[in-house]
Amino acid sequence: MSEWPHWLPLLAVLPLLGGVLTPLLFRRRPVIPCFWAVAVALVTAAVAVMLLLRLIDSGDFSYAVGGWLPQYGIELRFDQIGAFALPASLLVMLALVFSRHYVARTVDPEKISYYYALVLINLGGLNGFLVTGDLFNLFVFMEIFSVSAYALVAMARQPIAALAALKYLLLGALSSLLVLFSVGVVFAMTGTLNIEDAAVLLEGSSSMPAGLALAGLATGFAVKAALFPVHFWLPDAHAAAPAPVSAILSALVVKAGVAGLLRTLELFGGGESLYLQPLLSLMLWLGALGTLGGALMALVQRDIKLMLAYSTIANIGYIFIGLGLATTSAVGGAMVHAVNHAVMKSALFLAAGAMIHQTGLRNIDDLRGLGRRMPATAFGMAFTLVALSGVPPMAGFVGKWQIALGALEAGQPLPVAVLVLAGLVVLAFGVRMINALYFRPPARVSTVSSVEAPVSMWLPVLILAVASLALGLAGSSMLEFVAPAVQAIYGTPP
Amino acid sequence: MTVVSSLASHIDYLVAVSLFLTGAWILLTSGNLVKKVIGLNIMETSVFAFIVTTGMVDEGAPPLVAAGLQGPFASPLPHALVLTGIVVAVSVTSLALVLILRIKAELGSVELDEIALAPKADDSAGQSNQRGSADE
Amino acid sequence: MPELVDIRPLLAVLASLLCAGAVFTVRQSARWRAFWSLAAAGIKFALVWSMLPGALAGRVYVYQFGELLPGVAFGFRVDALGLFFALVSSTLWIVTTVYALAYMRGSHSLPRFFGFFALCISTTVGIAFAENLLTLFVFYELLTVCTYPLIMHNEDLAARRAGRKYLIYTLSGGGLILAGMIVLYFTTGTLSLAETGILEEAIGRSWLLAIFLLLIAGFGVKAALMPLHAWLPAAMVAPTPVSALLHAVAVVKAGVFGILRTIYNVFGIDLLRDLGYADWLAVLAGTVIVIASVNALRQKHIKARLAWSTISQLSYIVLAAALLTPLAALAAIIHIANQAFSKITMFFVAGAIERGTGKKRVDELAGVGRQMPWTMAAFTVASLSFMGVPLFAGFVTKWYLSLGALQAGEGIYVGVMVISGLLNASYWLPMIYLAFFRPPQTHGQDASPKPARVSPMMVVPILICAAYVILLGAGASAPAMPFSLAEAAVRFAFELKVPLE
Amino acid sequence: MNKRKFARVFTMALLAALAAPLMYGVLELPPPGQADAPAHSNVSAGYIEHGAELAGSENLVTGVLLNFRALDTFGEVLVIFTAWLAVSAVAGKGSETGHDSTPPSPVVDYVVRLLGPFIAIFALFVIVNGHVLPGGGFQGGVLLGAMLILLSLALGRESVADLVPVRSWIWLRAAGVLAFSLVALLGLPMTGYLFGLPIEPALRHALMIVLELGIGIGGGAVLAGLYFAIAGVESS
Repeated sequence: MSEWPHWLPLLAVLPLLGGVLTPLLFRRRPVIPCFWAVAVALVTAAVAVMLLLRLIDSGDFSYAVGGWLPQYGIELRFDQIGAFALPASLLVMLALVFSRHYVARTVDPEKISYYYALVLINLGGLNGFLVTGDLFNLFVFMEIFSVSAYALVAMARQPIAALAALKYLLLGALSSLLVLFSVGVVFAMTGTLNIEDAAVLLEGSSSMPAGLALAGLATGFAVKAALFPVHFWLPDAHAAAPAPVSAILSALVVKAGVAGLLRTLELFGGGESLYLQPLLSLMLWLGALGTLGGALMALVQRDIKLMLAYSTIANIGYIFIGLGLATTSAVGGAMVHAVNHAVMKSALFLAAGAMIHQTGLRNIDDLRGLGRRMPATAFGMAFTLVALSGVPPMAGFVGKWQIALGALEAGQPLPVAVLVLAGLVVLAFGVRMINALYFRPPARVSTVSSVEAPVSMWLPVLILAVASLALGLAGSSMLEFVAPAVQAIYGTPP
Repeated sequence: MTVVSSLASHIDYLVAVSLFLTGAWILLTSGNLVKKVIGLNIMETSVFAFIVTTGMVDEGAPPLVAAGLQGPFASPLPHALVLTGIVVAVSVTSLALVLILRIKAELGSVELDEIALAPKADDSAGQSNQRGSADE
Repeated sequence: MPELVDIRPLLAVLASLLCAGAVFTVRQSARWRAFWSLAAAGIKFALVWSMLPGALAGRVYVYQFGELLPGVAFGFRVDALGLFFALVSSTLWIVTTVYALAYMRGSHSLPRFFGFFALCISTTVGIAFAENLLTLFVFYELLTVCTYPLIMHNEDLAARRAGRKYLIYTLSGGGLILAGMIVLYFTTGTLSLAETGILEEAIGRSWLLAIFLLLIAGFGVKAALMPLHAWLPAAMVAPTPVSALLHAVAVVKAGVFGILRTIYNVFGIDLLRDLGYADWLAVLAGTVIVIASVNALRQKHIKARLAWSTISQLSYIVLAAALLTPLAALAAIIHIANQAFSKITMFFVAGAIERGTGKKRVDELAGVGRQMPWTMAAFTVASLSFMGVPLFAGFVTKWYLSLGALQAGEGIYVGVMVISGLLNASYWLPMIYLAFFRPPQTHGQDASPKPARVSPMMVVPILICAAYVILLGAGASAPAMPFSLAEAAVRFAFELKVPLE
Repeated sequence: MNKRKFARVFTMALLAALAAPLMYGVLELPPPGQADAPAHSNVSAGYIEHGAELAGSENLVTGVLLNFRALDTFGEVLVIFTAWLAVSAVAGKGSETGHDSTPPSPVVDYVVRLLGPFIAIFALFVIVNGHVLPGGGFQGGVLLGAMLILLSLALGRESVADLVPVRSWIWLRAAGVLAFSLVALLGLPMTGYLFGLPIEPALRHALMIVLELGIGIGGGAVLAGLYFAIAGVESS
């Protein structure tokens, strides 16, 4: 069954079609769209599992859309980066289960079907982005998940949501234009849009336009991935957006930027071209600054979702340190950390959403004493916070350990210090949260009167918390799974 | 290939790039949100102009391969890309305009510095400063 | 050294997990809570002691599961040193549970207290049985996470501040160990603690120094080495059973145990002798012994004085380990038991005095001896052991440590032993004198001091520990005593085939 | 205030620093217009030689859009629908300024009523002849949208919005996506590949017309929808 070739395009088309059909079929009904969306997400996850099985036993494979030869038509390629579609679909499914009650209260009734449609379209755009092997198709899918992300951020009722969404939109559009401009330059130089062919034609060419295209693509995807200097759109967008949306944004949409960057590195050869070295070291040091800056900012935040948003910036910094080091274990660690962070961060955002939904309070000091009133959600959050800080056998540790190891292999001891320090700071604000939840008497009347969130809210949080432990234990098998992709992108480690 | 002649032959690209930079300048520096969207559109137009010129051929006929027409044809690929790009630009701009409308309705103004000065309209900020300082 | 795959190490660690689970679930009934705590303590005690004969005969129990990271598995390996530490902590856990059940009656949120209390011990045993540095690090961090709620038990401002200080110190210590582990894994490719030294000279002096500094500083935080000790006195605000078990046995011993592992299993004796780092460690430990004892003199509160005495006693172990001679190593390992039993007796006495007479300061001790004769007798036994009086546990350590120092040709440390003995005398004897030979200040009550009512469940553990202190001191060379286990550990560390002398 | 001045100076410096490599990089590109530039010799040459008979349309751009790079266009049509979805999801309580301005003078009213049908026919012509003459689904859709907006300006938004019941407005807007999905799924049995158009010219031609119509009507309806959302109608 997993040999049937047509699963690959369906991985992207299914959620997109499901998303478009949601408002058409269920415009007025508030509940059915949720079940429909969860079903579509489940089917997509099943398709992703089929593709993963085929990838494991027969390696990368590609699919010519419309039957045309790769140069003339669009070629979809499924490799380890594409395998990120499976965790993405599962996370979106859990976020959709979470949003059944959450959205019923925060979004006007007739717009509920639009919400579920936009989430599915976002998932479809993301899956398409991960599997496409064509440069312009990459841009189109990026636009799909970006437009739906801008709209999802703006669906929250508070006025700052509109302003945050507009900032996100302007910066996102700017980065998309940079990507489109670089696609134009690559087309002008090579005449083809297929990534593999373009890579062959561009082989090690250190001409100025190649550098320009590399810089444009890297900057564009860095903005989408909220790397340090261009990250300021992320905190407002994630804090203002509804909780399941900020979970999807932090876990998946930001990682798409990273995946895009990996595609560009694939395009520009295995690290020989003249311009790649400065870019890699730039990514390394910006990542280091992002890690420390993000962790420190998260420590001083009062609003719980702002805290989690800044911790996303810190973890993105981790990933870029790994990519910048360009040694096999560092890049492997970065990729694995991308998945682990997606799981942990979505658990945290959903737990925070459940707390805000039950008590209406966002300030950490107001959420004191919730440990007794909302035991499941509070335990899920506390457990995942410890996992996020990188305490071993849990998910945060695998990526951090591998990246630090890669740093030593690359002869750079400084990132090891940055990683350990950032880990401590992350642990600090984690403990501050746990301290507030469990060891402080309730400070507000609404925390005393609040009751545990409905099952559809705390169950996904617990599932993700358990997953963050399981992923930690499955660390080494994930690293072996990712190794061939690292080899393909970075060629022989420098 | 003296500098001047290479400048002359690449004049189309240079115009596109300078248009891109002016659009970026408007987007980054103007305080009015609508002006920012206009700047964004200028940048989009410049990128589309750049892509179309890559597919241009001197004395080239449009890529209509009807029986009678011949001569060097312009390459059809950039045209298809730009068509798609234009539609993306329309969608992003329309979403931006609606957001601006909502900001105008809810935050009262379209000028960034006026919005920043206006007190945070939503309640969450009001709640945090009315409570005493945490005894941390 | 035949390696036997055996499930018992895993069961020993899990025993108190089931207790913690049970205690968390059975919310209010004190009887069930007592039953579960004691049951788990009994199971763990039995499991650990059942491995003693095997270990004495030289067998090593191994249990491996799951590969956490490429080349680094997650597993247990019960060798002589590990079993010795586990013996001490599991024996003391039973005694402390009995004491805590009496002491904590009527306090708030008891399920949380006893749940985390049990988790702490399972992590301590996990540290003792860890097969490699990663497993040890996992339980090391979990120990911090489990002790945090215990220190914060009173939930008042002082407890919160002490908790935060404790976290800042121990977590940064954990960060240092993590960095050291990464460098170690990078240079040697393994983290195993099974051999006697996985590092060799060829790695390069800079890497070796980095690893040594990172690991020793990381473990040093919990071993309360002088510059990193500030959290220990501050953590005295916790209830007495917590201070007794954790700060006399579990937490600080984990730190010292880490240092022993680093010296004997990560670096190895001969490598450390050529590198010469251990001499600096010995100098540091020596100074810490003296300074901490002087500080203990100045403390007014009983528990503060006990805390500073713990800091100086821990440095005994570090000093003995750093001398790198078989006899000194024996002193180091033995002192884990001696110090544990003596210090826990004193903490129990302090708790009993506080519960019985409400007195917390040293100068209020006048006449307490008459009110609580048995308790103060145990206190005297423990303080004699610290002073190094023969026939008591403390003497054995001082004796072998001095022999070890002479064996290493460092006569000065014998002087340090003498000075610290005198200092100990100068801060324990006045307390005993006040308690026994001075009448209590009778502010308006009747002259004869009425015996303070202290529940037997507190006095019995005190007497058991005091008896053990005497047993360790007098019957050191008895066959089934942990002493012979310590000898086995030293023989393994120094690869000696013949017995020590 | 100096903060704004500093920001302007900083952006000026940033853009100047950006301009140099951009200009220099672009100069290194092969000059536009050269026939042997890689942009023409590689894939485009293949399209020009046998693109017509393979894709079944003389207008190669439509051939590329509907046949060679069908997934791009599917993504494209989806972005339009998402734009409308986003706008209606995000629109606030509808701006109160939705009141109709003064009714247009009778001359404008009469001219618009007269021209309406002709614009519609022209739009239909552009859509249907996409594969022969320059034009196609998108261009026709824009014309259709412009006509709808012109009519709503002249005759008032409600009258145009009520032309079609609200429920079916959505189906119209999704016409593009639905048409493409139909063709994509049909492609499986016929050509063994998703989004593949069949080889038989007649069937392929019919399917291309269906696609063009879908894109045209979908595009027009969405553009009208965007205008209504901005103008504050249809927030019922």
